[in-house]
Amino acid sequence: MKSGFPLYAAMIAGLLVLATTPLYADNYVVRTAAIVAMYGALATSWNFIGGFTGYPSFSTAAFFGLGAYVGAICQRHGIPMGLAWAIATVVVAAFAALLGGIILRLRGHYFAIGSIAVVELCRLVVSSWSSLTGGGDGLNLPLMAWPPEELMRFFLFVMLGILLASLVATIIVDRSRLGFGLRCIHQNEDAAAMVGINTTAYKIAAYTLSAMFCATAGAAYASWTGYIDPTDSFQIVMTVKVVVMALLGGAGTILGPTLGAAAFVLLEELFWANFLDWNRAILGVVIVLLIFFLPGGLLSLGMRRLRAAKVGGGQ
Amino acid sequence: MFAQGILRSARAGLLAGGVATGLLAAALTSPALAQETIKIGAPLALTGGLADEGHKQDVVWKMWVEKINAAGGIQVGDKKLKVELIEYDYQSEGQRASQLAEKLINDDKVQFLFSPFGSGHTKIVAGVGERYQVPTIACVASSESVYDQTLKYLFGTLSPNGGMTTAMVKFFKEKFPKTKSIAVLGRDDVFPKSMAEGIAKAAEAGGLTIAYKELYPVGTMDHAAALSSIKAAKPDWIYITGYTQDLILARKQMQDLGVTAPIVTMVTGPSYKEFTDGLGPLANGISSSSWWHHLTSYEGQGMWPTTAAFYEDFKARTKGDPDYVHGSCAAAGEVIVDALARAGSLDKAKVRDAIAATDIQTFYGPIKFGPNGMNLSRELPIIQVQDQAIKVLAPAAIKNADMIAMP
Amino acid sequence: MIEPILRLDGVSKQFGGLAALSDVSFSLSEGEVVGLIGPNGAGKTTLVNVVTGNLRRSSGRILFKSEDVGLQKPYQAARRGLARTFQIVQPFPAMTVLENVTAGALFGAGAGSLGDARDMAMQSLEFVGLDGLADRPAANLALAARKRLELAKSLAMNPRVLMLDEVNAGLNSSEIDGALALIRKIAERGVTVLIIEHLMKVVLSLSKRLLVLHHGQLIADGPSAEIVADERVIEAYLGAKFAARLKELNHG
Amino acid sequence: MAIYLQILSNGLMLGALYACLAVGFSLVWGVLNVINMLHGSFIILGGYLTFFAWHLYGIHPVVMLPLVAALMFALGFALQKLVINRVVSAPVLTTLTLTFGLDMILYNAMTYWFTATPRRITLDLGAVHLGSIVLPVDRLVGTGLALAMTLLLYAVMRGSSIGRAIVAVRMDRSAAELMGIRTDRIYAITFGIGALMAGVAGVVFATVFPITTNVTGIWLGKAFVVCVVGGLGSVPGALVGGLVLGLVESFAGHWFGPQQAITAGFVLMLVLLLTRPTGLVGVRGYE
Repeated sequence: MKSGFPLYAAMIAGLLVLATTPLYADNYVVRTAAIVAMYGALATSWNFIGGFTGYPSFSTAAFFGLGAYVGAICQRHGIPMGLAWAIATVVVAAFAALLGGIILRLRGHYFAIGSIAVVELCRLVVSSWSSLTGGGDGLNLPLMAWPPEELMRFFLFVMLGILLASLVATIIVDRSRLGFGLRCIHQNEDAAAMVGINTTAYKIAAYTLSAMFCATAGAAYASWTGYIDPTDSFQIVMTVKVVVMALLGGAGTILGPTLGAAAFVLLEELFWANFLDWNRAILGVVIVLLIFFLPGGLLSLGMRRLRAAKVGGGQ
Repeated sequence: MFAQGILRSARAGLLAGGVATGLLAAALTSPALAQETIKIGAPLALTGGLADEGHKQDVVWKMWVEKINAAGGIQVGDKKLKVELIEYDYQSEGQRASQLAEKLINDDKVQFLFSPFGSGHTKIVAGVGERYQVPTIACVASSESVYDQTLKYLFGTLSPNGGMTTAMVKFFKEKFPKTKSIAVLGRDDVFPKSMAEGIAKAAEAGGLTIAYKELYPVGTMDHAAALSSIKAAKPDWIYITGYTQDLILARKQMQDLGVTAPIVTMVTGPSYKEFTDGLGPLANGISSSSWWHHLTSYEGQGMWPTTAAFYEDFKARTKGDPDYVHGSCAAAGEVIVDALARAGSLDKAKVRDAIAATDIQTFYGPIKFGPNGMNLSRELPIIQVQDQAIKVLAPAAIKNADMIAMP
Repeated sequence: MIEPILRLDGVSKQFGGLAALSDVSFSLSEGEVVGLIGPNGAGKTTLVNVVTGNLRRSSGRILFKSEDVGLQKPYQAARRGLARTFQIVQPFPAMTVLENVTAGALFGAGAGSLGDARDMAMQSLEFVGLDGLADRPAANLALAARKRLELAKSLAMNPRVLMLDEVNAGLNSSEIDGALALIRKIAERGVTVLIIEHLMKVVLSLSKRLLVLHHGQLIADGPSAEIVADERVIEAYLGAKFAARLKELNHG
Repeated sequence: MAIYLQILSNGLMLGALYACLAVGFSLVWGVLNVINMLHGSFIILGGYLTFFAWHLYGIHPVVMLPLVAALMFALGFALQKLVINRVVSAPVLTTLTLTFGLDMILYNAMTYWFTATPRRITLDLGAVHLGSIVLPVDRLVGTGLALAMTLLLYAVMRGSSIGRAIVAVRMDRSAAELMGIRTDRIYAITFGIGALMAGVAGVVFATVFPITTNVTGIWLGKAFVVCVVGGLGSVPGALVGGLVLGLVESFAGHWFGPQQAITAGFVLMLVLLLTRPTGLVGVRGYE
């Protein structure tokens, strides 16, 4: 594909900027880079269902939180960290596939509401299932007794790894039958079925993909902070934030969500540090301005839709 | 094409520039200058669910910092150093709290952390402090589960809340010998839950029967069902835990539904002025326990020689009465002053050891940390609202009223 | 006798208490071009929907190459080679014409790769004469071109049976002539075509056999000439007005 | 038995309040096709206005009702006209995100000005005893007001020309335009009415619940559930949805403990979403 080179170049450059932060910056910057990578992975995941398929999903926080809990519970039962993350990923992916089979029958506003309700239900269930989850007390994870720089670097690379995996998955999906089918569903679901797309299976695949990396990120995040509780793990705010990031960068594009996540996290840092009392309002203003003046996202400004590269080849 | 496109667009260019500058700026801020001040970092919940509590911490810390700087600062070795308090709003989100703790340590180079309100977020911030060996003082975390993680750099000024339950059961049984059963309704959240479980355990040990015991989830806006069940169980003592908004609602609904008992306890309810303000006459008769009360008359070292002196200062500044959050937060500052004086330097390990060896008397009462870093148990005040004012029932030394039954 | 490619056996469809189709039976042989006529609300579109799985039949059997496909989903129908067009065209609006047709080739015909699918799509576009507009967004096409796009998309699916639901509605007469020529070309490729139409002229010029639906019932099935002459059909379905016009046509 | 009657009446009173809080949200969703994330903050804003009028100037909440209603209508009308209308026909992702952003601003402003301290109007009017059932007077009055306002809205929707125009736009926007209805104006009026009803709910709530910005999200969540349960866009739908939710929460709280009360509401909502997306009294074809 002709667009391949600049895409990969931009992607690798971006990842390198994040990956090299330990060389020239302090731990806070490294942490910010890791958070950018984490949210990048979340937004890129959301892109499968929200960007490609056009289903307004707000269940990101449910997958993130469940991933955190499954990972934490595994680790508390003596399962090594890496394996715990893998288990969290698989379990949550399976959960998403089952859930998707149910709620993907809804469309539009109803799907949006249903997917938000999933976050709240997960919180309530986790909170009342105290024997397994500790309920409102939350769960402690084994604190990793590494020097802070090393720990930070480790989790930076973990988050970058998850981001990279989600990006690679995006590129593969984008150029495959699946991605093409998802875009068809986005445009016209009935017509998609009539040309032979198994829309149910495709939507479930997209929903599952959108859950997988969130779960890994959630499990890794739990190991990183060492403590999780239901209110912090299942936040509606987080769910909406991830969607805003993807929109900010450009939903349905490959790098847009990551770019949006980076821009959003950095803006947040800026506001938090400088506007103690009004940071939330300023972020609100940013969202409003984004909707009005940048409806296609940052990438729509300079980059042609990668979509065009897919089938048409050239223009 | 990607790169060209970005460059071609002025707006995108601006943003990309902004992103780069942001990273650079962040990277370049390296205040490696000579240490002129003592920096204390405080991630605070100024918005979100814990905003009220966050603002309390904010008020009292600012008051303390101004006072100590007016007095020339903190004595460290042969120098007097001014104190700089750096606060960020973590929006009551745990993830932001750890992010900001990280920022405070790395970016702002703070030497101490004040942890935010609540046991859950204290755990998160203390975890960060521990990694960097930055002493963290928790002023509003009393669940012992926070301190059992072998965190060497975490110290808490509140006493274990276990002390609040056994003493209370004993005291109430003494005052109301007919008390046979208790109904417990607790919020499913770290501190309120541990208090609910704690009182149930203490009550059972004290020979009471548990007539009802349930937790309600965060976000509950109707207690009618639980209260109707409690009413049917006819307990002698109703014990409800939660945040102020939960307790106001629960009390109001108790009144609405005619649910009452000779003893009604709400934790931490009456410890906060907002509770009595919000309830008005309905607050009368409600008992509670607290870690500190401004009627106590402790004396000691620090900015405020007596409890009364602290009370005067606080009243002059805010026109209101301080509660235990204010007291405990100000005491946290005193811990640092004392430890620095003894350590004589800013060396992390020395300062940490000095804090661990703290044994002082202050307006807030004695502060001496146990092996887990928590202030040692002491007799905690049992309070009750009478005529819409807080009265202290126990301990005997500071008692200013006798216990009454619920009106 | 050769095995029919599509056979309906006592198919009914109820909506609540309303029977949209009752006990419809007929079969189509490979390569046949058949017209399906009937007044508005006769159940023509419902019939197509039931065959392609958009609606589930209430009773009866639908056999495609002797296989009972009564429970199939629309995408399964498409993959089997049961393609259809809609009365109201259903493109993927933000995609190019070529991409639209590629979707048909990729998913309906099961092309091995995107590249293959694109080649097949290009052939389809050439076949319907839209190759010049391949890179246009589908949303920008005029109605006649959009109808052709639907045809191209269906053709790219490599169908065995093609059901054309009012493919000429809204077109002017020269556009209709073009479309007819195209349908003939499709039929020449051996695709079985079921044309659902309002316009008698169109149906008669294409198909030698007619099915007549009336109130959900198949009231006639036979050679066009016979059906047209069938008094029962003329009176029950066509009415006096059309009967007169038909006579003209027969004499002309 | 007595306890069931008590729980039934608790549930019905709670349900009427839920209906009142959700009816405006439902109308906006049904007519504008916008999920208004501001709704919870609108309710709390109405509550604050009532509280401060009472607290600072001793104005009785009943007096504040028309005042708050008028103010909130003006706010809603202006907000729709100036801001939301620009994206009103955009997909749900856009409108939801926009109103979420606006909510962040309003929420922050309220927390800044009023602090998060829970406030309450301490009228405390006592209770009525009906046999063994206790009916708190202020909740009863609140229920009455909530029902009255909801029915008034119903009458307006059915009886006035504006109401009929709103219904027409909800049924078929383009047909309504052909009939000469200015949809932009109807949208602004509808959004204004949505805010107005949120304000009314706020006035009622200020005497019953603690008013604090901490609970905006909780009330918004209730509005979601009520809408889906009852069917959106209609006054009877909100009424049925509210009552059903109130009853379900009350009985679930009694039978399964308070931990399961809210969960039961959400489960009911998900089940209805999947089995009957038009809600209990909804009409097919509007989804």
